[in-house]
Amino acid sequence: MINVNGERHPWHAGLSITRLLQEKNYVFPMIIVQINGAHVHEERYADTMVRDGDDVAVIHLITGG
Amino acid sequence: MINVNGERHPWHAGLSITRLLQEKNYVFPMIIVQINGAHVHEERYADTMVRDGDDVAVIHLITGG
Amino acid sequence: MKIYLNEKKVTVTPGAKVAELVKKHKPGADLCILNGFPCLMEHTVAANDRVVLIEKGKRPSKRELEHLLAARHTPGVHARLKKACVGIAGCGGLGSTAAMALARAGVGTLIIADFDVVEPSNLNRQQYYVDQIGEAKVDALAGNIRRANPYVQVVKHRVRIVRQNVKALFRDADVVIEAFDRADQKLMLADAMLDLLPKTPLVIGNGMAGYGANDLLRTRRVGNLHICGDEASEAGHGFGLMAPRVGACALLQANQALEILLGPDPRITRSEIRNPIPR
Amino acid sequence: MKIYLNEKKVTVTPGAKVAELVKKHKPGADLCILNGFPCLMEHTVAANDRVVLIEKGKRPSKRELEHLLAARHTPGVHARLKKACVGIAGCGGLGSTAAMALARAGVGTLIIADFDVVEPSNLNRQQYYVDQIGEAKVDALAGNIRRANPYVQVVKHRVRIVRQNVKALFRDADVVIEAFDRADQKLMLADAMLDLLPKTPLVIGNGMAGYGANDLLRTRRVGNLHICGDEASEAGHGFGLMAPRVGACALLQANQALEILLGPDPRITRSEIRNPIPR
Repeated sequence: MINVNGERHPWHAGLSITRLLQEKNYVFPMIIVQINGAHVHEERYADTMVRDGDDVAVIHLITGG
Repeated sequence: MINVNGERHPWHAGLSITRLLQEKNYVFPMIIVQINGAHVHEERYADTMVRDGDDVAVIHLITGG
Repeated sequence: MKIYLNEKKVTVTPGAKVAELVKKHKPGADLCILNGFPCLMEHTVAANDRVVLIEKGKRPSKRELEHLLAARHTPGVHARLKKACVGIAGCGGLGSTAAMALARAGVGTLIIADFDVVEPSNLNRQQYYVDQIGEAKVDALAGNIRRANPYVQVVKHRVRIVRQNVKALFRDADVVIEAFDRADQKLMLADAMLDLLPKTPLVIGNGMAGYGANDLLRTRRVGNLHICGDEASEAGHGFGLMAPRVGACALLQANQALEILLGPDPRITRSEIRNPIPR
Repeated sequence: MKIYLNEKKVTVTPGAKVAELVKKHKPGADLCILNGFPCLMEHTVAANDRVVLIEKGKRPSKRELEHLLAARHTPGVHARLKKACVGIAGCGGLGSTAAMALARAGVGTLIIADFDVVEPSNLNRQQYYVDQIGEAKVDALAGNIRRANPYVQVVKHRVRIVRQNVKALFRDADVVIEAFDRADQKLMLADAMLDLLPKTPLVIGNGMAGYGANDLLRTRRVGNLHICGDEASEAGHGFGLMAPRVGACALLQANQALEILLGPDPRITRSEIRNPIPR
């Protein structure tokens, strides 16, 4: 089990950031992802694996200011 | 049972506003009280009886602005 | 097809791009606002679009300016706000800040009432300037409003607000914003409004001393009273008021006033990412 | 015993009342500020109190003014904020509003960066005036800050903020406020800050189009990113930005910056009446 934006989400082997974003339906273009407080660059989403127990934060940046 | 600022509170016969404010420990000097949306003046707190099922709102006005 | 170009109805060819409108109607324009939002020169306009073309850095005429201000506002919303009247009871940290925001948002009429003059101790949180020290707050505020949006009608009352004049001051207001500092004055106004103008919503600022603690600044509604603030942090010796937290409370009051005037904004949704929607 | 009178240390008799201080030290003064808060003439002062006496409506000298501004701030807090430096990335609806509030609150240094000029379409929500149309935003904002608090050091950069200059612009800032309009720019800045200045907190404004819906404007922290806004309401054609909601978001950002600089305010408590405390 992992934590995604404060919600519990099931973990499984081979869970990449790309896969997690699909599972959560986070299909937004402008996104920041942090795992346990560490920033993950977009080009690393496919090969960065989430480990069981990780705390994942996703921020969706939107226009307006 | 009555509702006071969104919380349930036990009702009993003879429950005046004055008594209710004591029970809730709302001992603030600057207060507005409404029962079911109707404003109750301070000079009527002692003789205004709360009925079972009433919705009571209490606002405590405080300095700053 | 017809569009509105700089607020005038003009006929354009279907499929026309903004760049073509510039060439034909306003050569030199380098900014296009489409339906209240900046857009690219390659954008294709549609029937009934509102297009505003301006030349950056060039000061428009007074008449053109009003059109441009109106154009940036969300269409429809602007027309309704222009007919609205908001009363501001007190022109200190809450009142001056709420009034400026409502003026910029395009509320047609603001009734502002206060007795005080601008003092140095006001500048740490109120919308006045060093060069306005000594001016009556209502005069200084009306001047600042005029510089921000010259098309707001400002009704100034330099009076101490008391129960006896509340009805006369605010009978024409669609909403009143309570913007006093002292709790006893807040109570006086709430009592008077509930008794004398019971149909007029009153938006109260209640609890905003100190700094931080954003998520305690909430809004609740009790009948026609709308209460913004943390309802707990009382200003006093050694617990001062500061521009960010007082101002945030004031702008929540102004924002609540807009919701009262316009009804809930149907376009605002909950965040899917912060509040995940079950699939 | 010793007190501070208009920021100078003076010796007074224990039990002295404000009225006696006026008679002796500043005849004509009709307003007393005690430890940052107005008090009555009958008040008895205590050792180490900070007392400021002013004559309403009379413009103080520049030197006196700085003391008076400092005096109105919460003691201790003021000294810490004066040493702080906040970076403001973008001077539009979020940046201009946050900057003015932080200047009034007494933050010592503000780094402001923006490339644009003031346009009519900005006035519906940004802290500029009709007579500033055409000025560079950083110049107009620096001027407005100077009129609100002349003792803030403003470092202006009229540049387009790109990844390549983020570190140079904001390396001296204790906190940076993200105040762009476009999502791609917000992402660029967040990425750059996380990579190049990872120890500097960044306060992001995210989701504030439309009006009303106060309680959706929240703040959450993700490591060194602090996100203010509803995280959902994206500005676009027909869904414009308005002064109260954008401004509320900006002031929540400014308020969050103060909490980052000072730590949580220990004096703020939850409302007993809204969130009843179990007895």
